[in-house]
Amino acid sequence: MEATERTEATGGPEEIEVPAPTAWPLTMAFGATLLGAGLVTAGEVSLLGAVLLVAGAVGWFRVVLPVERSVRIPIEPEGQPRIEPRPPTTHPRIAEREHRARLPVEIFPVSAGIKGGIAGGVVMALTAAIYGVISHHGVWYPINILVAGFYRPELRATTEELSAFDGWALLFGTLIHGVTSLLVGTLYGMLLPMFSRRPVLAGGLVAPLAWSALLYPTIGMINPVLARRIDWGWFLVSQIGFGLAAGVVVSRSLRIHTRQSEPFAERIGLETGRRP
Amino acid sequence: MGDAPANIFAAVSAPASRTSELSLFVLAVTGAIFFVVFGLTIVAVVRFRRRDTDDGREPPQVYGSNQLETAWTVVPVLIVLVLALTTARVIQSIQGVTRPANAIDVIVIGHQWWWELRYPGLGIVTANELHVPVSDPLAPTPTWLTLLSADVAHSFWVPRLAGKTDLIPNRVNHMWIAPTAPGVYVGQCAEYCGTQHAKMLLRVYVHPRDEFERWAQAQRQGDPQVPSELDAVVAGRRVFESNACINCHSVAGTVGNGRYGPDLTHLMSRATLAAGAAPLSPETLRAWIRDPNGIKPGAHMPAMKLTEQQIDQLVQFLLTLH
Amino acid sequence: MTGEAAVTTREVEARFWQRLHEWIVTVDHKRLGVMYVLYALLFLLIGGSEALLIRLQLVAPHNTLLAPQTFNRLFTLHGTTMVFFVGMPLIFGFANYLVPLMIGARDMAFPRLNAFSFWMSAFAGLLLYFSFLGAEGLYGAGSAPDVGWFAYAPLTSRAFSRGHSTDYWILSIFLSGVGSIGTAVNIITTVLSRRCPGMTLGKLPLLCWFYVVDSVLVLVGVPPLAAAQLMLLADRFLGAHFFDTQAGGSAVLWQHFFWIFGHPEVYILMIPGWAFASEIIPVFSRKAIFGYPVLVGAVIAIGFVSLSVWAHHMFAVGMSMTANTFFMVATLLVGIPTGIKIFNWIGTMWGGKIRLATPMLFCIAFIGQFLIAGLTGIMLAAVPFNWQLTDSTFVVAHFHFMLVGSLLFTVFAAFYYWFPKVTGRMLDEKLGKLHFWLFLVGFHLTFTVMHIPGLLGMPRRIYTYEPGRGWETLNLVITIGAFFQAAGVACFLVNLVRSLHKGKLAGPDPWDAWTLEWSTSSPPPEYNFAVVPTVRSRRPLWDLKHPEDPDWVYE
Amino acid sequence: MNQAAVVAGEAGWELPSRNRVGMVCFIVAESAMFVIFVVAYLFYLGKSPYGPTPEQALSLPVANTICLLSSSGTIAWAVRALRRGRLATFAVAWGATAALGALFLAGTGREWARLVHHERLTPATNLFGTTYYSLVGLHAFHVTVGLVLLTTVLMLTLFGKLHRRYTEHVEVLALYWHFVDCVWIVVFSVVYVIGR
Repeated sequence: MEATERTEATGGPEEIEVPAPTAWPLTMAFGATLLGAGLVTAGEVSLLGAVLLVAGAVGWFRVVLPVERSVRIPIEPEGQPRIEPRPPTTHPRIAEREHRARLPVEIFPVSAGIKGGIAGGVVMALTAAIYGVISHHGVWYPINILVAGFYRPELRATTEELSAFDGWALLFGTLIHGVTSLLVGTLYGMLLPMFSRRPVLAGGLVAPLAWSALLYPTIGMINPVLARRIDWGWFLVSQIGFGLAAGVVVSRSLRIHTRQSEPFAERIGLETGRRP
Repeated sequence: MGDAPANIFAAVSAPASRTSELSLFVLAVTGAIFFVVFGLTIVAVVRFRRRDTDDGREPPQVYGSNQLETAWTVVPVLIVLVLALTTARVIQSIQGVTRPANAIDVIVIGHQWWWELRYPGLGIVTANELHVPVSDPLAPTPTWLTLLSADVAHSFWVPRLAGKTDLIPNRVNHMWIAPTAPGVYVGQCAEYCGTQHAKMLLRVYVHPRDEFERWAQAQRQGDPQVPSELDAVVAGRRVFESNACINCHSVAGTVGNGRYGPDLTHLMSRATLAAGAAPLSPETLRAWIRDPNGIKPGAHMPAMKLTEQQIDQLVQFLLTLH
Repeated sequence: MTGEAAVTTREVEARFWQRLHEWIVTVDHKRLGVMYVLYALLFLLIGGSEALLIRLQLVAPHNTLLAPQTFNRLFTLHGTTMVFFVGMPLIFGFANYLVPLMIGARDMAFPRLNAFSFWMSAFAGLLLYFSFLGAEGLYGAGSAPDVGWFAYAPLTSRAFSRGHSTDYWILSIFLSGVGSIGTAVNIITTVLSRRCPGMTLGKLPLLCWFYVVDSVLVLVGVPPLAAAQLMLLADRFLGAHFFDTQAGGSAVLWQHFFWIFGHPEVYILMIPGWAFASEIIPVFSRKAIFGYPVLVGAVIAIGFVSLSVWAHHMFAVGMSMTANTFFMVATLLVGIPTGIKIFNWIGTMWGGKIRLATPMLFCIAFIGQFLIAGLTGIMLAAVPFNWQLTDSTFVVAHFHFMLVGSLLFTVFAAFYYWFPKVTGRMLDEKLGKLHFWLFLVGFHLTFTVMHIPGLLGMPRRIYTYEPGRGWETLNLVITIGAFFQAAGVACFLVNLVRSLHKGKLAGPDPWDAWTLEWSTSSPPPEYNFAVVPTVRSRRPLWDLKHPEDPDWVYE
Repeated sequence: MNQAAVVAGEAGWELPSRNRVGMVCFIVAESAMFVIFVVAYLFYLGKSPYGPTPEQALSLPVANTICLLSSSGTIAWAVRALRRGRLATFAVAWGATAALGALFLAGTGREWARLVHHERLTPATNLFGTTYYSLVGLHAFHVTVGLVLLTTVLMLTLFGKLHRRYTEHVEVLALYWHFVDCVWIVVFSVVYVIGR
């Protein structure tokens, strides 16, 4: 079996030791079952079960100690089957040595996505704040209507209440906004390399338009308060703001070669060019 | 599915309609996921199936992709986030509602295998058929149910009015309904509770406000008029009072005040017998008294071994309990 | 088999008894594995017949084929049998057979404990069915349990369950639990301390990884059930009050204890299904598994999360809003690693050369059905939706998509895939494909359709239903589907028996696969490997087959 | 390719001992079971509709606790002695462990007798009785099993059948005994400290 397998010396060349068959575990299991079955039949059954259980335990003990009982099995004359080489692997076009790749080979660093998410999130928050000011509802209005749908006391809130500062709403809203921005940013960092021809167009325009279109019919269910008060024009502007900011930040980061298809020794710089 | 009287999507009550809106939303989201992922599976199988012209060489071995793995982790996380927020909101809008002052209170007590219904504010005791007023969305008069159990766990489920809530011994549960359209809505026990779990049916009559008042008035009346001039009825009442019937059943104005079985004071105001096991009529009453197990095998009411004449008299008496 | 004519019947008989004795006293992991699987198949037939009877009773409203008590016994036994005496022995049988072979070991770590565990499960199953003979004998169905497979308190108390029917249920499940724990200990120990040289944890075949996670879940999931059974036993025999609502006990506590076991149990049954898929899909797509470390991480994550979602079976018991929200979120989180797994299987197929042999067909159907099961799981996690769906036939359809559509499909795939290794002969492909299509059609007629009556208000576990609720046609279709499935299983059994003697000879490696079990002869000798292998990658046989392009250079 | 192939041979290939891994797994399973009984005890604390209550019935089993906890020390001492091949020391320390375990059981028996006869507390009395006897009883059952095993080993030692090469078996047994001790610490804090 070639070099990847080696002989082991247990049991000599012609015979191999395997554990000896024994009925004691069976006896013990049967005893345990009878012990229980006695509860639904008759006490004597339990008694018999207990006797078998103890007998099984003692018998088992004596099989294992002082030395595990085993039997020697002769090795079958045919031995182990040989494994023949097969036709070689098809190599893809990417590169001769990338046929074991984790794809894609080039990625943006993970930090790019996170930075993009932060940038997008900030731009979006600013756009929303500007909208709040322009619509005369105040800077807190957008974040208040964002979270209003998610907790009950706010469900019937008036415009005045929704324009006032609310610490909990700010905290909760920032959390939702932050988490979502970071997640979408990460997604940008991961997926934009695959649309590498026009990352800013894809991330800045196409993606925000797509998710806005998804949100348009569903927002009434997800967040009825927001749905009632939303200004779709401004909403779109803020989403595209997010997309552009995140897209630009991500695509400005340098792409790094993952080197993951190379042997470990090469990746850590120990050796170069050792190929099978 | 227009002919399905217990369709959860044909909601006519606030909790059920909020639920069905959420359900449709979740269905839409999961449906979209299904088409995308299943579509990908089909594309993979069709596009990458082995052709007859295959050269027998192994395809390129790709180990994975951190980008894809991250992407298909992040997208589900976002979906979960949306679903969680939406669902939490709907949970609040159903479970977080405080009882308005003008709500009707009903205590529902589950028994093997029938429903005891008590209206503490109105002094009404009935069984298996719940009567409630319609609730105008602008001025809601919801019905507040307190759910108890006398024996094992049951579950109160009238799909068009609300989702189910269990009735569990040694525990007090609450739920509410606010039906917006008059009618009869069917449901049944939804938690396995023993032999006759299947025939523990439930009907809810939703009345316009004034009709409900009339019904409540009729149920509230003290003793039923027992027309004593009819010999058969008098005899039937004697059969009722001198047999074990009174150990389990109550009829106001008689010595019967048992609570193990349904209250029979206004028996004839109900449409069904034995928690919906049969329609209520003189014939079914007779058959039921003669052999309850013939109609509902396993029912706890024993056959009282009455003579045919006694059964006739008893039925005559019961028929007067309007 | 020449010269048979000369052998007298007595000699044949003697040889039969000798072989029987060999099998009974064996401690060989392969024989125990086969015994586990045969025993599970026997109970699959029993549990399946029960299901057919249940479906026949529900074929039309007000049907009187079965008495209500009989119906209740049948669904209790169907559930109990399928979970404890089909599901568990099946997954343990495959583990027993495959894990030592895949890690290059000569046996399990504790061969005698292995035998003990098997016999515990076997006797426990017999005890459960012995209940049919108790009390009123066979035709009154004896004192077979009738409390449902999750046996909610206080229906199980002495007051509501007289006689010994519930005791049979308690005892048999407790005993089988002892066996399960023994096997779980054995699997973990085998993987940790019996690996062949070079097989680090990062090179472990995925199946072994999945089984380790599975066994850990058994270790933390099954003992709570055993504890709850002991409590119930104390209630019934010693007059204790654990679940006695009259003495201040809580019926809900039983539900918590049961589902603390019951939910991980779903994953305990399902993880081996994923394990089979993760071994079979790569071989039939001719590609390495996509994202090995991610798959391992996902299954560990599911293991963890599965321990904190039990109360999603209890949304209707009136928990607080906080508890409902917590368990809703925890349950939705399961969807994330589950999605990752499905994507990884698709990723494995993508760019491969997919051979559509029977094992792969079952795996592809599994992906679709598992996806649906997961998505209906999401619906059930949305608490208000759950208030409508729980305890309806929708839930029944949902978990049958998991246990039949996902687990049983992968188990069939595993049968077709590993049968040649176990017997040395291939299963017949034509019959296999017939089996697949019959079963697929039957499965969808039954369980896809079964979602709908649930949406139309049909509760589960009712022995009959009212006409005019819009459930009649649907139930008729569901019952017809059940018989398609039965026909599929019949094909399968015929295939098993026929191929055992007449199947094409398989040779050691009929699928051109990559894990160690294919490096020894079929069936493997008692010692598994004449030479204990040394491995350097996750696909040791790939390395041997492709010396110009081995895996270990890249891993 | 082949000099590269021979890197990791059996020489550097060490795997964890099966006995120890097996025992750890077993202990995990046992813990899961105890957790349920502990949860039941805590859940029903103060929920009995009638007495006797833990405050009325229970007193701190100080002597018992000292016995069991010190037995963990003696068993560790015994294992160390065996590892060094000092069989006589081993026999003494092992015997002491078994004796302490037996003392603990006797103490529990006395307490139960007092509870049954003087406090009229049985598993059927109330929720406290139910949960108390089941939790303490489950632990006592484990002590009993441990004691049987300890006695077996003690007998083997006295008959001269014990050898240094069984150190690992003895160690694994000691692991079980330590586990039983740890469970007692939990049971003690739950039943006698928090519960009173």
